[in-house]
Amino acid sequence: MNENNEFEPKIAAFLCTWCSYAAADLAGSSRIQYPPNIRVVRVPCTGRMDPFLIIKAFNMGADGILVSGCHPGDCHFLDGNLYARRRFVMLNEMMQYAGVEAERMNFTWCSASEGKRFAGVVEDAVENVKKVGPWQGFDGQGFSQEEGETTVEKV
Amino acid sequence: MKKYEKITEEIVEIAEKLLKENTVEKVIGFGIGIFTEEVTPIFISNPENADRLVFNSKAEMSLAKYLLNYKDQKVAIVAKPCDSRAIATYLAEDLIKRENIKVIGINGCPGIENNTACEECDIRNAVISDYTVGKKMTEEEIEAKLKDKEDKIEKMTPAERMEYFQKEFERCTRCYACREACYVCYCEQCFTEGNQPEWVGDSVKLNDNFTYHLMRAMHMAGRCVNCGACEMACPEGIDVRALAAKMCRSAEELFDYRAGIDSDQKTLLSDYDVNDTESGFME
Amino acid sequence: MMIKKIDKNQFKELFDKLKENYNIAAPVLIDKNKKTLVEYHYIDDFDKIDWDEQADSSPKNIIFPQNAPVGNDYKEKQYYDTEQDTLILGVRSCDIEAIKTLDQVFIEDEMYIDKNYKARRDKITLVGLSCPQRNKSCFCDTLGFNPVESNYAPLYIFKDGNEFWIKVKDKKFESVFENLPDGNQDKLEELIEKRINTFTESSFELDIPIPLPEKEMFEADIWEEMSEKCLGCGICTYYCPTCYCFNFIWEGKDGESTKYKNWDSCMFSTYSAHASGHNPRDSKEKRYRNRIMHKFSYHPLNYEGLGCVGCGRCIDRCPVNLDIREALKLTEKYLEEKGGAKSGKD
Amino acid sequence: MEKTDMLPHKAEVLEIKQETETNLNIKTFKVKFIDNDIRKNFNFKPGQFMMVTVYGLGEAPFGFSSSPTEKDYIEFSVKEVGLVTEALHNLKEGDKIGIRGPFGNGFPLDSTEGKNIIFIGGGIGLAPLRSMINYVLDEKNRDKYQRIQLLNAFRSPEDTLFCDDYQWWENSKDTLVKYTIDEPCEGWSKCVGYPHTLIAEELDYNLPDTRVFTCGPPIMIKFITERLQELGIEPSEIITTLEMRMSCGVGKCGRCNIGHYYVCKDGPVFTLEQLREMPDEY
Repeated sequence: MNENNEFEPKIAAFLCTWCSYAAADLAGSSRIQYPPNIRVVRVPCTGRMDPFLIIKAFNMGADGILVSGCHPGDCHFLDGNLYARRRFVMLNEMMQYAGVEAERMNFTWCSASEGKRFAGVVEDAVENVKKVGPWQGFDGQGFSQEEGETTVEKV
Repeated sequence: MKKYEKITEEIVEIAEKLLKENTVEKVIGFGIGIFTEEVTPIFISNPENADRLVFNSKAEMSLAKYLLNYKDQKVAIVAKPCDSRAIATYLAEDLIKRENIKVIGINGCPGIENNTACEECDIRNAVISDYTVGKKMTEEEIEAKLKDKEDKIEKMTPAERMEYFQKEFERCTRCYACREACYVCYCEQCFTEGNQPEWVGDSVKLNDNFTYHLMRAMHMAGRCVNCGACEMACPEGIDVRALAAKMCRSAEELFDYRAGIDSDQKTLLSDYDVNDTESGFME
Repeated sequence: MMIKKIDKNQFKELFDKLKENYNIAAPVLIDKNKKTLVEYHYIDDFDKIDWDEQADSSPKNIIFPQNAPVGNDYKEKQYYDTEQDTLILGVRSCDIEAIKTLDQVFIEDEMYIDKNYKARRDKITLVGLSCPQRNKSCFCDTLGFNPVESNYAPLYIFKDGNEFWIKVKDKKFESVFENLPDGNQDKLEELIEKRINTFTESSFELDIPIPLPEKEMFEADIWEEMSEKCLGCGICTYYCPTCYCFNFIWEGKDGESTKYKNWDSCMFSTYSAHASGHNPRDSKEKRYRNRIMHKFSYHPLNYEGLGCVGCGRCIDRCPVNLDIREALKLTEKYLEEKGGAKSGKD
Repeated sequence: MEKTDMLPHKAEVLEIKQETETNLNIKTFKVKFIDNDIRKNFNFKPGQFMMVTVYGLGEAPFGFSSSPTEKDYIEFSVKEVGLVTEALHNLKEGDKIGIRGPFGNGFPLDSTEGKNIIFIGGGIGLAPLRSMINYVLDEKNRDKYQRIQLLNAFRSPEDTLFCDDYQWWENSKDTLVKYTIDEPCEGWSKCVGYPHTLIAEELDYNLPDTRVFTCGPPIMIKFITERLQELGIEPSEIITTLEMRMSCGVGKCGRCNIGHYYVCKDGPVFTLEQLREMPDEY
């Protein structure tokens, strides 16, 4: 929650180190502003990303996720992102079927030169997640919003 | 029902022959327990015992998984059409040797009692077999058997779906029967077993139960043949199959892919096409 | 001892009276989407009780829950249940014997008393229920237990149609039942006699020494055959009323973590795996052997009595219908062929 | 300390010593209970073990490697293998851990009195023996025992443990200390070879009334026990310790059983005679 009591989502952003991570860097060094809601996890390639990481992010209380890799055809490892694409499509299908709103899962491509686009992507992702509100966890019990806040087990 | 008896007779005949001729050391099939009338997997190595083999509407287990215990032995296996698809996947994933197994494939599978997967099943003939029993079902016959049941979960709103699955997975005791009964789950170390990283917590809590089922379903993407063994095994009557079945439907709709159709195919996620769909991606 | 005989309506009144002072758990039929199962649950309504079916899961779930907090590191205090007194209604002989086994392990051992278990157990009163006939696959009579009556429960019910006989064995409860009509002891004996006969007719013969000879059976070559079809899931242990193996785990961040006592299953490969990767029980036949031997050899050697009560749940619930009776028969045959079975105590 | 207490008592890490690093990562932790009463009342025997808790992560059993004669602190040595050990290795001095125990039977101190003792330790297996060695070599106890001989085996010179103790061990009265490594190595002037090959030539094994304590990797124990029997030492005089996965420490949780014995309760110290009676599952 921000000062105006509006919901500020926490988004786990998995960025490919060869493109989107560099794009985030570029956005920063070009002083393009974008929302501070993402928590970046740098991955060597989206193809390396175990879909479990996304499920685990929700398990641990991320309000949404953003995965961004190289554009198809531009992968540093030739075809890592093409494998990843299928995986994310399937994961997305399953998560939506299980009742996780589509807006929480954001997959996209973003090259190293697209600093501006990256900022736009983050804005869109934050917008999307804001639409569906805070993530209540798979158990519907919610997570404490403040980082570091303690949750003491009720017994 | 006559169909089952006919199949049983044929299975016994083939098994006896295989064992007598020493073509195989062991026949993996269905039998009846000593104390109960329940169907149970049996392993026959003496041709005299071949008549213990049966096939009836309660033969719900997926026998394919036992093949992994006999990787270097010559064995024959009684395979329902769904099991034969499982065997095809094993062959595709290079887990077993084709020359070591003899598949007694059941054609025109009449289905298993209480198994809802059978109502959705449209592959009722063995896809891979050395010997066949039963009568091949034609397209029309299969069509007629299919129950045109719409998936009730698909029609729900996300919130309702979430609630549905929460209600299901809340009962999960994490006995892992679904995992062990499933032919896909042959990993030497399951992701639930390691603690570095710890994907799911040890305690049985809804959040972790849900995570476990999602992760398992993700592992099944493009490999599940929708046989329903997980659902039959679940002691708590959880709709375990729903997620995996959805993956099967999605794979077919989006990638025109079906698992276990032939033994040379690449699995869904170990392959790609440059023109693959980007359904669900951001603009 | 007091014997009372009441009809259904009187029992219902009694139930409502008891409800004021006790939480009451009883077997009830529950719709579980793909299955309908009888389970022990806390109830308010007498009519919900399922008297006729053996519960599909054991009352262990109430006394020894799957996840129980033991304590935490921020208060350094142990948890004790401070719940109201609880009655568990309709516990059959096998489950009573099983709870006796759990009591042996967790309370009656001077070396270690599980305080959390004890606190919970002290609040619980078992109300037994006599089995009118054999359930699907149970065999408690073969193991020497009495399906019709058990002395370990302070209260015991014999249900005959719509009539209920109640045996009050503990003086503590006599005041509750005082005003109810007395039952005729001879008539009750008759009923018990009749029921025992129905069991004797359908029992299966088993002649194995208890405890099983430890070393001899450990080295027997029958385990692979027995466990060939075992999948390695934890159903048999989770639904077993006596299986008590557990695991301590810590959850939560440092400074606010809680210690849990969770069920564990000897059928899982992680159960005995060392951190180094070495696993003394690395195959399913070794794990299955350990389970059977624990019940019929190790437990009897360490405590009095058996580790198996013959409730048959592991047979009914097993996804591949692995039958513990077949394992016992095979053991009997093996020992016979070896020439005369000796008990592990000799 | 109450035995039935399943919650650990908090202890502070006083000192962490990096024993070896190159091949195996082994650290020795010196800890003390925060609560004074507990510290005073905590008595253990060499060979017993404790459950060490890293809060929020888990518990694991470790043998004591300090002698009970040291009242102010407890030491234990940890090889980095899994989740808990890794977390322990990441601790810093001043951090808090939880300890409950002691559990197990411990080495037979009383019945060993008046005997000649041989200790054969392999690698981290020296840790529980060190507790006993320090105990018997302690001035108060030294006269109760006859000649004491040590054979410490390590993989290589980099893997030697407890180097600070060597001098006072060697200087103790009527004590023989030998060291060996698996392969010859430059700059190593002591014995070379597996310990079981050295017993006959390096140690006075044939003194009357000798008791052997050995601890190390299972394969080493196997060869040593075989060799000792060849040399005519009675199985009841060969004493070793077993390790198992454990969770409760009091013989309830089930995972450490060998037959009907529970390693945590009936062990971890067994004589070879006892081991032979037990099913072969460790």
